[in-house]
Amino acid sequence: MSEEEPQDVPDGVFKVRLANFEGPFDLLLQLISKHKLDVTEVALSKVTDEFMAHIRAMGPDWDLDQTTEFLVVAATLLDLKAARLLPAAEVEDEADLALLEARDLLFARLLQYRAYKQIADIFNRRLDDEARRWPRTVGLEPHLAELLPEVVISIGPEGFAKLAVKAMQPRPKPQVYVDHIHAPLVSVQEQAGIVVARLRELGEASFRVLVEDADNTLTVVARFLALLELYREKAVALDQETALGDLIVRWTGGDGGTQPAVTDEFDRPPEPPKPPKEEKA
Amino acid sequence: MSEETAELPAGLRPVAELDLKPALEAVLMVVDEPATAEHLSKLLERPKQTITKALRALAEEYTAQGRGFELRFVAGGWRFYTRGEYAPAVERLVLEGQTARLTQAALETLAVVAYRQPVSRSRVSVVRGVNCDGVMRTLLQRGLVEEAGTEPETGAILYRTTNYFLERMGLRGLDELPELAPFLPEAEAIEAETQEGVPSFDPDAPDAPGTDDADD
Amino acid sequence: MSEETAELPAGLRPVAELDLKPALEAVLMVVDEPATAEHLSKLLERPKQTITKALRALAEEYTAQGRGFELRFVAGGWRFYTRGEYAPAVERLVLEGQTARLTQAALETLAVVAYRQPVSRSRVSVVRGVNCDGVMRTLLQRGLVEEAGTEPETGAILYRTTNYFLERMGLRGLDELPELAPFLPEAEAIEAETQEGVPSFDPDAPDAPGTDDADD
Repeated sequence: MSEEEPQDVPDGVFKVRLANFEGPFDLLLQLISKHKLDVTEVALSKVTDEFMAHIRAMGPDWDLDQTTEFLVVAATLLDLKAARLLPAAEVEDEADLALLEARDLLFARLLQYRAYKQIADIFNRRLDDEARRWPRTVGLEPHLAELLPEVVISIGPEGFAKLAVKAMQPRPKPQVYVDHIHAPLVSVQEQAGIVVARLRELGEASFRVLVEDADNTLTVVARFLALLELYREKAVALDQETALGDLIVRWTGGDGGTQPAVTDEFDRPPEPPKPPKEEKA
Repeated sequence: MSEETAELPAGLRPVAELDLKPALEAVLMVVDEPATAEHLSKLLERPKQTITKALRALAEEYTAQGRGFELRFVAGGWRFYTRGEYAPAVERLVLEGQTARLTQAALETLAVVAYRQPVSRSRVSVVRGVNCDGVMRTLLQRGLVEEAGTEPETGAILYRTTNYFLERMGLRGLDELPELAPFLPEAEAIEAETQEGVPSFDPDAPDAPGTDDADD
Repeated sequence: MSEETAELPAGLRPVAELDLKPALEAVLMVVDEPATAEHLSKLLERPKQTITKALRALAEEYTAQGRGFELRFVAGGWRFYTRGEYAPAVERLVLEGQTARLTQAALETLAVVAYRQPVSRSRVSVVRGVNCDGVMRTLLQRGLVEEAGTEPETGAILYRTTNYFLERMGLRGLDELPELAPFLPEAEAIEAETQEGVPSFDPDAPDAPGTDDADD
């Protein structure tokens, strides 16, 4: 994809049209990576809409590779933008520092991906080039073949049949081992119970208070996820006055004995990493 | 990644425009059987006389330059041979590491060919889960398998076992090969049936769903 | 009817006395995998440097003479190949044995493995941003990558490229891979950080939170 490709030639390459940028998606990425365009000024939703339109326009011919690539890049841009948009408070504690590093790493990830993509192109050319050469692999000249000793097959017909069975047995495909990934040790449903009980008692509490007794990060995460579920069920109201400030949780679920529904969405064992992410090999 | 010869990648000339002598050399580098002048004439799109003349010229060049190989006209066709003078080195190479016994990989491949014949190399590779090109070459060289035409859909060369194989196994015919069924674990009995019949279990079938090896 | 190389028929010289270059040519006509200089050195009873020098001289001769074949040092060994220019002719002959193209996904995964080896699947996934299990399976099946033990901390299986990969790429060794740096501005900084540095973004790190993509 050339950098200066102004018009929208129908070559199947996705181009972006924004208020402050117009051109191939790859170019957009390059500009961002060279700090010539601020990612916070790129309307990602617009980019996504355009891509969807592009895919639709291609009809049944849409390209899986291009779509995958778009997803990767768009997801990273989104991450990047999120990181950029977070308030740049004074770098006081380690969390802020990590955030700043995160931005740079997201950049790094993007650039790295691009680098490997370019290398992949080189590989492809090399493989193509190499495919035009054939090594000499011809059989022995008859007089040389005659030098070979007579073959001895000593396993007998039955042994041979057993060997055939063994050889033809479906081999375990190279495996994706997920055994070591265990089901979450902390149940969101359980933690929701604790949160609900505490809020019914207190009426209102900051998130900090709600997780005071949590003895590990997973429990904190589980309680936060529980809050999201409760919010969806309109059992709590959330309030945060300043960015990164205290999150105030207010119980709005009434006094009734009915427990708000908290799904097991987060408690199910991880699904095998198959559809939508896995690529066609 | 074979390309249609019709649409050549940049920089490649069509066959008819290739320099004749090196084109002959390239082709002869990969042929197993002596190639006839007729065949080469069609292949390279030149008159037969032109081909023959070029082949003779090449053969003379190799001799004049004292190359370790020669181009000989044998059994109606042309083929590269090692030059007789260097037989001591070549024979040493051929004989080193050669035994009467086959390796486990060779035996297994032979077993697959015996029970699935005629079968293509790629299918044997799929069944065995590893590339079997080298092993198949050994089996060919040892005279245990031979070519048996091509698969109509793919053009892939098919292989079958030879009479020499039967002889070495002490069998009178292929029908004397023991049946596989008694050796199959129960669960696999179903597999055995599907092996031949149902296309959805045939990884070579062009339209088979979910074949991870069909990566294009 | 095998002959002892010791008792040579009249007129044949012992291996050590054969002219080196044609002896190499004869031997290389017969090998069916790349021959290392060590192997040839033992076979022909000459020092390795002498062998390597002669092989280089031969390769240059073939190129200077515009032969249709070339002698190449690939994946650690020497072997005759047809010259790329004459592919249009050779292609007509060898339909088989050419493997299907790799998808973009497979190429990218292969690239990451090549530069990061030995590397786990989850790490490759991080670089590429998508799960690479299916693609890795294809690469394994194609013999382009292989397992290379496990990562001590996580038990994740590591992968590396194979010799066959080098052969298919026509590379002498991994050190011939193009440098990554020019494609990666501030490459070193980034590489260093993402490889070793900040654990919160390294899903391979044993104590990283949210390692749900650490699939091995």
